[in-house]
Formats: sequence, C-alpha cells, structure tokens
Amino acid sequence: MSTEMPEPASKIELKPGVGGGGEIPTFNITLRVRRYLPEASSDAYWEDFQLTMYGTDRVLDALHKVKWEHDGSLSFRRSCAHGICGSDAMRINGRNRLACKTLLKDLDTSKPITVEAIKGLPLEKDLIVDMEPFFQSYREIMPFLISKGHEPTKERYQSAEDRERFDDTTKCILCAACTSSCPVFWTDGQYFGPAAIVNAHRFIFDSRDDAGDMRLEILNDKEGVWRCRTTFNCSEACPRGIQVTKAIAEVKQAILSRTV
Amino acid sequence: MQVHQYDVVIVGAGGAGMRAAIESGQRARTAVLTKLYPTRSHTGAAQGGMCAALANVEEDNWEWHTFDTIKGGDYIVDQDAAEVMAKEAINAVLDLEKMGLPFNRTPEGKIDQRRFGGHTRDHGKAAVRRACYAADRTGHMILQTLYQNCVKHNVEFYNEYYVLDLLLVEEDAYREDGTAYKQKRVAGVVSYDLATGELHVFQAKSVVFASGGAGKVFKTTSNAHTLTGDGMGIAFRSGLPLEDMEFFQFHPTGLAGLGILLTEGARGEGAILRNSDGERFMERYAPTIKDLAPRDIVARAMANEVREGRGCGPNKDYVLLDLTHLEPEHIESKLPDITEFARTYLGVEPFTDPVPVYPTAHYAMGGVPTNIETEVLQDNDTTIPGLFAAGEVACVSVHGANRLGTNSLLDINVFGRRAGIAAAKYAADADYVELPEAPEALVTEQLNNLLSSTGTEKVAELRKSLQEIMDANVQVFRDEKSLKEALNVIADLRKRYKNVSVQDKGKRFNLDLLEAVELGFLLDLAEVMTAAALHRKESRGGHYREDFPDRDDENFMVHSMSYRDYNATTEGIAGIRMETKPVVFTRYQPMERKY
Amino acid sequence: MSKTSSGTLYRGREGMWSWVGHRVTGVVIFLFLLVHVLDTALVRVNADAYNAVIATYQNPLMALGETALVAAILFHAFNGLRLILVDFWKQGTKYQRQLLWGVLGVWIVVFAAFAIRHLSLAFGGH
Amino acid sequence: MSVNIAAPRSQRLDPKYVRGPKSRGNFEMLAWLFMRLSGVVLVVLIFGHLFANLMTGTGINALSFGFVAGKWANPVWQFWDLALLWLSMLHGTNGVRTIINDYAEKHATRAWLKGILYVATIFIVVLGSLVIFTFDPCVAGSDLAQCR
Repeated sequence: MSTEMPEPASKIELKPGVGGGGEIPTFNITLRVRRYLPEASSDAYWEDFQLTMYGTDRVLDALHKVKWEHDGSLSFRRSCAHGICGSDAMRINGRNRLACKTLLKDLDTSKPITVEAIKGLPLEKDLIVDMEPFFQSYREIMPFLISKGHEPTKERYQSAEDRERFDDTTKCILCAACTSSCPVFWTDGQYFGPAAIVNAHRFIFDSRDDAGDMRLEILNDKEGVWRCRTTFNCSEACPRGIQVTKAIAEVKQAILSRTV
Repeated sequence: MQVHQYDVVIVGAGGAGMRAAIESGQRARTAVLTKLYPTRSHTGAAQGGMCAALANVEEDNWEWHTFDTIKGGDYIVDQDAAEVMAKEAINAVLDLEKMGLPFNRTPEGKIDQRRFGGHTRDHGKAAVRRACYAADRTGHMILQTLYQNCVKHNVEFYNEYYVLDLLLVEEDAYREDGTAYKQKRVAGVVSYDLATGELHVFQAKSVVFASGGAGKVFKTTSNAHTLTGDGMGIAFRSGLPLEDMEFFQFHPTGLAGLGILLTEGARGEGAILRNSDGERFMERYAPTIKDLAPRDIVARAMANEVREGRGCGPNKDYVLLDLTHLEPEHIESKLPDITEFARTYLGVEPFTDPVPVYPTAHYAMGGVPTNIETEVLQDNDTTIPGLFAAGEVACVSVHGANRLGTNSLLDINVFGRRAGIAAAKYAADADYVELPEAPEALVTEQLNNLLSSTGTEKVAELRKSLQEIMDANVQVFRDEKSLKEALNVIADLRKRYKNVSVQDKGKRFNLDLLEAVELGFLLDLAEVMTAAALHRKESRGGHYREDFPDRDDENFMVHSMSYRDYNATTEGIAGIRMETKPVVFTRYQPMERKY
Repeated sequence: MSKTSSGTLYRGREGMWSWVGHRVTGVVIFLFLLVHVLDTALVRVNADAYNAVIATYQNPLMALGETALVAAILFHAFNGLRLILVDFWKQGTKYQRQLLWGVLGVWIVVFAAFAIRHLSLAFGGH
Repeated sequence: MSVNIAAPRSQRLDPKYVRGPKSRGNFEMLAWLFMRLSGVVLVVLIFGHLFANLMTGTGINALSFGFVAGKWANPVWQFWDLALLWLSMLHGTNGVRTIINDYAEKHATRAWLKGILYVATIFIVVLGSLVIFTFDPCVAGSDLAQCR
C-alpha cells in the first residue's frame, strides 16, 4: 500500500456545530444487578440501585458508580474500559454485552436495566464467573501457529488475500460473550463453544499453518462443531463483530470436505 | 499461606511478561503471576504498530531508527540501549511473524509498514515507513500471539494473583575500592490470590517485573483501570530507586473527555489536526513533518491551541482530528477500530465529521532502572542479582524524555525477551536466597489494617481528588506553583489515606480491598512524579516547565533517581531522596530538537 | 461451592427463537409419528378397528389438532430448508434473518391454503 | 518453610472441567449430514403424503381401511410410505437424541433416556416395516370386494 494522498488543505471552513458539543444531558436510571455473595448467602438475588448518569456514560460507569459510591462489595471484572481487553462481558438486559461498550442512552432507561453474570460458567461472586473451563477449551484447540519445515530466516510471505482469509477471527478478545450466549453451552459445558472454534478457525485458514488437519480432527468430536445449532446468539453477542456462526460453518465445511 | 518454589517468577502477563515467559519457560521452571487474565493486559490496547527498520517498503536502516529514538527522547536516552533496541527490532518483528502474528502485507506478501510520528529517513529528512502493523490492532495481535505461544510452551500462569511485595534481603558487601555497601538480593515475591483471599509466597531465584505502567494517577488517560503502577510502587517501597519519573507521555489523540486512544497511525495514514478556525495548526509548530511530529510536541501544540482560545466545542476544550479527506475504504481497512470508537463513544461519524480529541495520559517513560541486560539497579551502578524488569515498569532508558510511537511495543518485545533469557540464565547457576522470617508479615499487616479500619475516607473519593489535581497541575504544562500545589494536595490525600476503609470484608474476589491497595501505590507514584518534575528545572520532551521553557543540558542532561528515604527531604517533601545518574552517550551529540 | 448463573431468560434474537421453534415442533411431530405408526399398524390386525380409530381423526375437533400438526410440520420443513441453506450456502449466515422472514412468509401462505381446504373438508361435511 | 506445593490453580480445577473421552470416528458428522440430507427428502415425502391423504378428493373424510388398501396396492406408494417411515423415524430419533444430549445433565439419565428412545425406535420401525410388507387386504373385518 503506497498510494500517495494529496496534501490536505491548510485551512477549511468547519461546518457550524461540528464535533458534537452542547450540554450533556443527565438522566436517572435503575440498575438492577444480580448479586451473589457466597460468603453471606448461597442464594443469588436482585438488587436495585437508583443512579443519576450522564449522556456518554456506559453500563460500566453505572457499575463503577455503585461500587464507588454505594456498595463497595459489588464485584465485577474490568480493565481497559473501551472494549479491547474482554474483561467485562456480562448479560445486560438479557443479552451478552461488554459493559464498557454499552451506552446507557442506547438502552431503555424508563425500565430497570438488568445486569447479570454470563451464563454457563461457574459463578464465583456477583458478576464474576470462573473462566477456567472457557480457557481450557481454547487451549485444547492448539491456538498457536504450527508450521513444518525450516524456519525462514526472514518473514514468511503471505499474500494480502491469504491474510484477509482469516482476518475476521483474529479479532477475538476471548471475552466469552459468544460461548456463554450459546444455548448448547449452557446445558453442556463440555461443548468447545464458539470462541474455541473461532480461534481454531483463525489458524485453520492461516496459509502459514500446517496443523489444520489436527484441529479439524479435534473439532470433529462429539463436543465439537456438530453441536452448533446455528442459533446465531454468538454472532449477535460478539462485541468485536466477528461473524462467529459463519466461522463455525466454514470449519464444518472444512471437516466435511476433508472426510468426504 | 502457601509457599511455592520456582526458578523464575515473572510478575505481570502483558507483552513484556509473556515475551519473557516464552524464553524463560523453555529454559527454566517458570511461573507467571498476573492480577488479570493474561489476555486482559493493556498491551492489547496498543493500536498503531511496531517499528523496525525492515526496509520492506522503502530504504531504511536501524541506525536511523536509533537516531530517531534518541532525538525523540530529547537526548536523555541511554544511547547504548537505543542501539540495542533498534538493532534487535528487526528480529523482534520477524520472531513475532514466525510465532504467527498476522501482520498486514505488502502486495509482494512481505510485512507492510507505515509512517509513524518521529520516525524519519536519514536523520530527520522526511517521514519514513517503518511501523509494522496489523490494521489498528497491532497490540491486540501481539498480546494474543504471545499468549498463544505461552500456551504452546505450557507456561504456568497464576491468574488473578496480585503481587503485593518483593522479598529482598541485604548483605554486607565491598566495592572494588574497598568501600562497604549493602548488596540487595531477591528471594521472591508475596502475592494475594484474588479468588480466595489467600496469600502465596513464591520463592524464586530470578524475579522479572513486567507489571506495566501507572496511567491511573491521571484522570484523563488511555490507560486501563488496572494500570496502577503496582510494580513501580513495590520497588519504590522496597528501597529501589525510580528513574526519570517526571517524564510522562501525553498522547495527542485521546477521545475528548474520555481519554480513549485514537492511534497515531491515523495521522500516519494521513489524518490531520485542526483547530476551531479549521486551520491545520501543526504546520506552525513542526513545519517539516507537521502532524507526524513526536507526541510531546503535538500534545503541547494542541494544549496551546486550546489555551489560546482556538479550541472547539461548547467549552472550547478540544481540537479536531480530521479524516474526512481520506477514502472511506482506506480508513475502513487500515483503521477499523478507531472509527468504531468515535462512533460508539462520541456518536461522531469519522468519514464525514472530524473527531474531537485532546491529549490523554498515556505512558510512563520512567520506572525501575535497569541496564541493557534488564538487570534492576539498586543505585547508579549496582545491579541486584536475580532481579529483572522490562516493559513500561522499567526504565532502560530507551524512551528518555519522550517515547516515540511504536517504540513501546518494540521495548516489550526486545527487552522482554532479554529479561526472559537473562532470568533463566541466572537461575541456572544460582541458589535460592533464603526467605526472610515470616515473609508475608508486611502484607498481612497492610491488608488487615485496611480490612479492619473503621475510618471514614472512601477510596474512590481520594482517587478522584488525586486524578483531578494531577490532570490540572502535572499535565502537559507545569510550573513551580502548579507542582507545589499538587504536592500539597497529595500530602493531604496521603494523610487521609491512612483513614481509608473498605466496605467489602470478604475473602473472595475482594476487589474493594484491591482498589484500596492500588490507591496506595498511586499516591506514592504521584508524589514521586511531581517531586521529580519540580526538581527538573528545565523543559525536555514530555516534561515542559513554563517557568523554565528551555532545555538545560548543562545542569540537567542527567537521569533523575528518586529513592524512598525517610531521612531525606527533596523540594520540601520529606521521605524522598533525589539523585542523578549520567546519561550514556555513544555517538550522537545533543542538538536542538526541531521537526 | 460455585454454581452457574441463574436469572433472566436469555433474550436471543430471531436465530435463537427459530431454533426453539424447530426443537418444539420437532418433538411434537416425533410424538405424533410414534402414535401414527401404531394406529396405522391396526390395518394388519382388523379393518374395523382401523376404521374406528380413523373415525376419531375425522372428528371436527381433531381437525383442529391436525391443522396444528400440519402447521408444525410446515414450519419444521421450511425452517429445516433454511438451516440447510445456512449450513451450505456461502451467503447463508449473512442472510439468515431474511431467510427466516422468507420461511415465515411461505409458511403462512402454504398453511393458509392447507387450513382453508382441510377445515372446509372436515367441517363442511361435503 | 520452603515446601513445594503444586500449583494451586490446577488444584482448584474441579475434575468436572476435564473433558470427557474423545469420540472416535465420524459419527457426529455423519449424523449431522444425515439430518440435512434426510430433511430434504422428507420434505418431499411428507408433502406428498399429506397432499395425497388430506388434500385430494374429500380429504380426511376419505380415509378408511379401503383407502389404505387402495394405496398399498400400488408398489410406488408402498415404497413411499416405507421410505417415509424409516427416514422420519431416524431423523426424529437423532433429533431427540440431540435434545437428550443437550438437557440430560447426569450421565446415567442420559444413558437411560437414550436407551428408551432406541428401543422405542427399533420397535416402531420394525413394526411399521412388517405392516407395510405383510399387508393383507383381506384381514378380519375387511369389506373390500376382492375379499368377499
């Protein structure tokens, strides 16, 4: 890529009011959080918090407000706060979302906003689940480049088209929003789940990788791709916009065309 | 409490920690302790690229890269370290490619490269295409690739283990000239298992600190909530110096009001900055490379535009990043994530409207001093056997007074690798240092104090006050008055911190307690940063003193070294001792820094 | 001891609800199938017995049940064809939602035609 | 002091996270494929079946022993119904097997439910096939002309 662009103008007329602006509105919300404090009680329960929030606030800001101003025991994971680290996948109004990417103004604030832990993984406390089973499935599909033959001295070459082939699935941040939105995974925790398949896809379709067959063999298991029922919950839940169901379909077809 | 033994313990699982783990995991019994799941580390948020003089798209060589790094750092870079980094950059990129990193490709299938701020051809003649990248997700790809290779090499992770103390013992030793000194040796670390609330002591021959930065001392920051300078804080409390803490980088293009990063790669791909007059103001500040000037210059120019009343928006408190003259397909293919950030968080459509941006606290150039072998220094020339540091927590120093864009991803790969190899090599021949009596006692006391405190101060309130004063007084522009004011506020906050209490008294995932501990580190580091800034009476790189607007090579061409010392006073602050360390020169003499 | 999260029903979208529909109709059809083979088996036992059982199917009340059964079969059939397209057609995953609207459209048309004919036969006496 | 203790996280790993034994062969793939192939064929077979039995003539009112006998006098319909029986039973059984796999949590429950399912399926398929093959238009109670 080396198309030279013309120099942009030194000075332009800005459209009036460009770049947003205006007063940021405030509004009141009810945040309904599914609490689970195993040291106090073995039962989970709903707790409501009344909060005043700003126009650009996200669900994560509301959770922080609760933790920092109301109840310090509310526990949830978060880190980067802009949708790249994958810490804060949770069920917001019944759907898996990243709390840091869900703007409150996009939700119906006239009704309570429900926030719960993702489904299908062991609940540890409030919104925190044990991610270990999830990462175990990920590790099992051998998520690393395996190439036979000699290491090249410089880089391996790869055409832009070959690179594009698996671009979508390289975006995965392992937040588990997809896997924990899958009805099969809720009832059968043994299912590899969409995220593991997505990460297998990333290597199966990488022209530099030589172990696609081994991964296809792993996913041809009774807990593998054939458990996928194409409910599209995963594609809809993915905060990175990965076409998860499509990736799974491509893995299914790769297994079929390899066997048949 | 449980005790574990490993040859090598790595603290932190971001880019530097995992790069080290890949090397050391193949050579020695290694454990990685991380307070987050490894893939949550903030390396993943880096966007633009990683520079290496591959010369894949145009003529380039590592010597030019060295020069750019030194000039970018305003000549307070240790030149031997910069040479190492620029030279090893090429293999660092190729290693990542071999590990599977999906770089963008040229039409011939080679790793593609693009322009980045401060990276030039032939000592400043013109911008050069040096940054290897994967769309605007380079950090994400690096983090994922490194984790994947840790899985491949069966690296043992202790996830959500928060390291709270470094176990150092002191021995009497003599220098060559016969003078006596106390030699520090590392015995291990104490960590807190967030899931259970139990303490675990890790005895290790080698300890590698790779725990990242401390951006959360500021309010507007591109940094993650978890970047609270724990590693630097622990080192400082253990009596180790912190180097060059006054140099903090403010990234020019944070989303206004939020601080979320928009990569410099956007300007590398042709985006430009405009003020409220629609003027491309960088033409005035850096006539040659304009919007691609190093970050400190661009950030200061932006702040100056706002200060002189040419800011945009209802409060005239930001400028605009203009991508509207670029082809939408070009933006979509090269910068997909940042356009989404603008849409999601500000509701601005970057194809048709310019995006509001303002400098955001981004990167600590300073940190735990190390030599080029990543060995941690206990003073200007004494290393601590078995203790290593790499990444943002460390100060080698390759970034000097201002880090060039992409050089942090390079830093973690080059020096992370070196740290892993060095730590394993040291562990192969060394014996364990005996753990001190009751190694966890200090941490137990600290945690119990917080848990049993009946104080009335709230962590969140103190942290907010700290971040606000740091944003207001220790940001792009500083002077004696603002810094002293900040120090007063910090001193008051430190007093109030003694009276802080946590609401959550439980053992499982007590993140309330965690935040209280983190605040302690933030307060310590904010004080050190501000004291060091007050001490450096000149302007250099990211550190700009309005009362001393010029660089003063005569008095300040030295690194600052801040020590915790209860008998000392620096700039009126008790408990900090300020020393200096000479800068290493190899072949570049300081010049005026113009772009 | 940890447990998995309880709480609200997951609010899936078209894809999930079509899957729920596919499952429910599948089970209904399968249960009818078992009964249907058993009643048909009566032709091997006694013609009168078979006629007697069939007569109950011809009861107008049962006609409503049969209509519902056919509705289930038609949905299962059309949605099944949609699933095959999703699995094998390259653009299937992209257009799954549109395909579902197509399924529902065809389903309504075919079902309406069937229901009119069947109910008028069953109730109309002839 | 310095005693070696195994990694705590692997201790915390409950055995329930350990994946069951790997399945061998391509059974799941073939089952998946079968569902799609049989599905297409079944659409044709069932639509034909429904049309012939419910839509033509006087529809459901025409159904009787004689109607069945008339149809099965034709080998095409005999084969049609036989194919319908086999494919629909296998398709349905596999569907229900999947549902059991999804929802039965305990291994023993799974095994029992699947056992019952397979027995029922075999019984129905065998019974149905016998009926079609051994159909006798002159069974007791038949009032067809050829049997008088």
